[in-house]
Amino acid sequence: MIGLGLLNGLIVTMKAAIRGPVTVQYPDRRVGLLGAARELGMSPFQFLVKRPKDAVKAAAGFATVEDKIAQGPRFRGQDFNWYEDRCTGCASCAKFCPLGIIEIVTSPSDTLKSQGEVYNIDVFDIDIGRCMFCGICVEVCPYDALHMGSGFELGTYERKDLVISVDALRTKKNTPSTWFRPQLEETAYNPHSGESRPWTEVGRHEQPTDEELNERWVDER
Amino acid sequence: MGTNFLDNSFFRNIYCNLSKSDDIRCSGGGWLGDGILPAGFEWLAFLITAVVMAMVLINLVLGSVLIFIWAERRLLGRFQSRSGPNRWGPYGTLTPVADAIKTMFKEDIVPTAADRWVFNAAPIVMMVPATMVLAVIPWGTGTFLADLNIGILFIIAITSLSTFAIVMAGWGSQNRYAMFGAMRAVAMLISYEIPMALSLLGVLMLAGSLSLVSVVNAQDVPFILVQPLGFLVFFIASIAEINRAPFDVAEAESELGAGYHSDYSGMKFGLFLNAEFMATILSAAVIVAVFLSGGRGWSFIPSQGWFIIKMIPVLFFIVWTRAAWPRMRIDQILTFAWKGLIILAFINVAVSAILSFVWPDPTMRELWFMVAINFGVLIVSVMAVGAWFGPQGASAPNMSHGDALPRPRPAGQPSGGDS
Amino acid sequence: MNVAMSGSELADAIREIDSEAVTDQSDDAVWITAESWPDVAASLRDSEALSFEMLSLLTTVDYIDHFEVIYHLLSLSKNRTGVVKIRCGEGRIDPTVPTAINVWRGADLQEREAYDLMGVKFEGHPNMKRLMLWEGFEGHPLRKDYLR
Amino acid sequence: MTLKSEPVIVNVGPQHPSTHGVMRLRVAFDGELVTDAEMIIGYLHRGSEKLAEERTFTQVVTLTDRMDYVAAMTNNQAYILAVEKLAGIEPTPRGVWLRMISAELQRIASHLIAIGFLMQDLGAMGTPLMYTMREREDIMDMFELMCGARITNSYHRPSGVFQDAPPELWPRLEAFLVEMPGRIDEYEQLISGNEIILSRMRGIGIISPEDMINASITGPMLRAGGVDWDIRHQQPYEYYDRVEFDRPIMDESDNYARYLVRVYEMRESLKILRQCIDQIEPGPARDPEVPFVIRPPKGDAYVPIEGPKGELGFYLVSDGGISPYRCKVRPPSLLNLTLLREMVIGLPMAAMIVTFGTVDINMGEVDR
Repeated sequence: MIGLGLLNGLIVTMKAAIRGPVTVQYPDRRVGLLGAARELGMSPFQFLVKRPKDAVKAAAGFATVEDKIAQGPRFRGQDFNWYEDRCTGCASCAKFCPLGIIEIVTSPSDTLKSQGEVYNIDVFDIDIGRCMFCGICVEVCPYDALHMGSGFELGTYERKDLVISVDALRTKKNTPSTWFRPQLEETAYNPHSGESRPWTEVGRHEQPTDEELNERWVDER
Repeated sequence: MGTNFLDNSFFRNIYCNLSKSDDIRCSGGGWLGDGILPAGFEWLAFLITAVVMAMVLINLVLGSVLIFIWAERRLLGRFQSRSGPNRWGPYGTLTPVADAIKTMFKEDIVPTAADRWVFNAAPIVMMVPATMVLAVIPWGTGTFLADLNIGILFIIAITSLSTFAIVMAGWGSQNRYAMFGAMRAVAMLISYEIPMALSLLGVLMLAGSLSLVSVVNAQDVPFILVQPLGFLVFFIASIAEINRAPFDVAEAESELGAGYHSDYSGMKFGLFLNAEFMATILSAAVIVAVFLSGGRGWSFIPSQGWFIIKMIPVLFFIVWTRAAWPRMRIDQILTFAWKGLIILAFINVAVSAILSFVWPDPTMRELWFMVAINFGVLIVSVMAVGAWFGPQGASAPNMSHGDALPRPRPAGQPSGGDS
Repeated sequence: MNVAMSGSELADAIREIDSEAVTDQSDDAVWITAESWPDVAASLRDSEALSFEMLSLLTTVDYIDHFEVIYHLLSLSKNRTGVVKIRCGEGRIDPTVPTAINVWRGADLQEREAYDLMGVKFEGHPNMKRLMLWEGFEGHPLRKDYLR
Repeated sequence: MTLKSEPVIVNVGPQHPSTHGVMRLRVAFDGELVTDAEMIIGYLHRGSEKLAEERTFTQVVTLTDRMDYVAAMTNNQAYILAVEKLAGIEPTPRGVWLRMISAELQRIASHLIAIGFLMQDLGAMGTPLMYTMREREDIMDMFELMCGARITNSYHRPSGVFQDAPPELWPRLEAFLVEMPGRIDEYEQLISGNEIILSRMRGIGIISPEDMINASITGPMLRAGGVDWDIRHQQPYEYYDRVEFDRPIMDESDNYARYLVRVYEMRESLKILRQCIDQIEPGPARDPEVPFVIRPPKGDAYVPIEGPKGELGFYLVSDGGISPYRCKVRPPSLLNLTLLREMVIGLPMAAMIVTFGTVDINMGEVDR
């Protein structure tokens, strides 16, 4: 019968309207009186009596609740995580970056006993503005020193701010993404919990002791 | 004289405060006592009252445009599993205000090739019919600007004016997309005026008058029940007249960008938008007045309140269809008007004529008989017309499971180079 | 299951059409001369035994000293694929191959793209214009000697 | 008496809401009817094939993401299959199953996009688009769990996938498989029986199957024309010979058939996903012996797969080095446009837009 298809369309849209929105309102969600009361775990009446000021605000539609969508722990994000203690300055990441946006300048290190095996990193610039977050730099890092980050809201006002310098990498709190790091996944680590990982716990293998390094050094000679 | 605006206590008070009228409804004057104007100046009192009324009504409608924009966006959001605007003000109610401010401060661009006079005049012309229709709508008991004895004819005549505005916009822009939109709009608006006018004939037969106030007064049973077919045709035709989905071919953003107002920006665009939303509200008002017994209802709510309450479901349905249905194609829209709606309207006219011949002055009981007969006619005629030129039902694809290779087919002949 | 026609099989079939067409063959491909291509293509499509109804992919490769145009043919009714290659432009001079558009309409855009990016001309194509790049672009970017 | 009108030439695109990106159609109109149409493309040309010649085989995976950016996984898959054939790499079974799962999810996502934007072209105010996007979001979240990216996945690697799917994925996928059939029914309820859509899409944009085969048109378009050609079935790659699925075929070859075939293909993809989950075996997701830098022997390889839009394949030539000597894509989107002119001539403007929409192109793939 004619009109049945049109009627079906009306039914589907009405069902969707009753089910309510599925979108996430980043970064916070406006809730009404009922929503705010539910967030606080009170009944709306309790809420009105106990916190009348907030209740009026909520009834006027100004109460907000933080709303964030849960991200996967493997999310390949913007702020790279770098562990200087693991990095040898081999520049594999720079070599294999498809876009060539990583710049590394190293100098031989005097401070470490195994002089010559570990280098000082003088420059480690990652130009986020051209990065496509493929994660190949992380994939090829033989010492698990470079990790993808999990942030995504690092908008800046100038292009030059998009270049991550070695100092920024040194000072930032490391919450590495578990992308291409199964060893992190095994420990059920979630970077979005905000918990940071020290350099000793992110590698596939233990850092060799100085003695071991000495031995290997001699052996390979 | 029947009814006039002096039935409304608010306007009566204004009038009676001003004039020393000997109108019986003014006995005892207004709130402030007797009229302040000397005798012989009743016309001035009348004029001032009319201007006040016009200001009140126009501003109320303009304000309701803002509310309607907000409500439509919220509702569309809900229908689409979104939440809609919710940042500015409580529940996003200030979003249309923010939009209006933004629109006002936008740069007003006139394309170099545009016909400046026509281009600039089009938005103003667009606003004319929307504001003029306002005059004859009985918003409640005594709440109207003019009780024209040709009210319905006036509405049909005045709404055609928007065709001029659309053609002016399309032509003046010197833009092919705009021209496409304008041409489509003209074809559609002209086609849909015929079923729109025809569908009202049944109502006129029942009411015996062209005046909207009389039509409202005649509705002891709302005419949507007595004239369901007429209502259906009028509703569809008025959605088409106001260029809304599924008849929004004049704008057709997926085909024409924005149709006839592609090149407009700033407040000129705002005027177009405003006129469209005003037209939507006013067509809902006309539907309420003609088919939903206007402001009549139980007396615990004032008649103006009833009028607005009855407008809400009409507007809701208009928004709902916009969310649910895609746009029709222009040639199908015209086919639909000429082959479908006009025939339905004629059936309605014929049935109404017969019925009003049988029952020239229907009692309540006879009215309900008419309701039953008309609903039968509605179902039968809609199904017949649908079967005549409506689309066939859907078919499902065949599923192939086996290892059959595609049927060998002869290779096709090349059809020449590209472009 | 797909049967990719081996080079020798396809070469035999082509030799039946035009005895001098085949110049070389490998395990999975056949090289033919450019002159014989229109006739061979029409026969490949129309012959009952082969019936390559679809030109699946047309590629050009720049082998420094010559160009190669590679036709991946597909027969839907026989579920077979075949690869025909044409060497052209020996010494990088004026690579030209007869068009296949009269046999397979699907060659239209692919030949235009090949002309645009690789500079192989397809004789007889009714609309040999650049496809991806704009009119007036100099050079053909996919050539190995193209310098940015 | 006949009225003669002057043809109006209109540029539909490159910045037009319904050109699915930056495509330009120069159309001559006689009133509302299309009398001629010329396709002008290249606004999104990024030279991917040239760029691939300067990158190692694994680095090229990131380029393939950006070709058909609504079906990145299937692009990855097609490319990796060509690399594996070229280099003679044997993939690990779990890796292959994961590739199939991701590819089928991606097929559903791509068809959802196709249907949603088709309805947008029909002027449906974004409602069906929002619904399809809602389901696509589920798939994108699963991709994020699998590979940390939502659109540019770069998930596949020679010999498998780069990392095994996390355990959280499986309940997600299970829930998706349970929920999705109902969602597809909902689309059908909203769209398939709607009289406006039926009258706008049936009998419009018809091409004969002979012409389509001759013009290298593949995928759902060809199946909507009554040709039972699905590479997953006829020339099974990966483990498609171990799963059972039907191919929806329609004989009408019009716009509506193309739409309906896509809807039914989503259901078949769900079937395949269910079988993949049942059959997936534990083990490494990639062969750790396969190095990052591959040096395939001299030669060439072409592996066609059934992408969401049609036959998708990469033709790779190796000269024994670390990067492809030549990398050529068989873009289904581009080749499906071959007959666009023939399809749209004589149609009204609105029908032209819809016909263009049912071809389901992606400008990233057309221009590459």
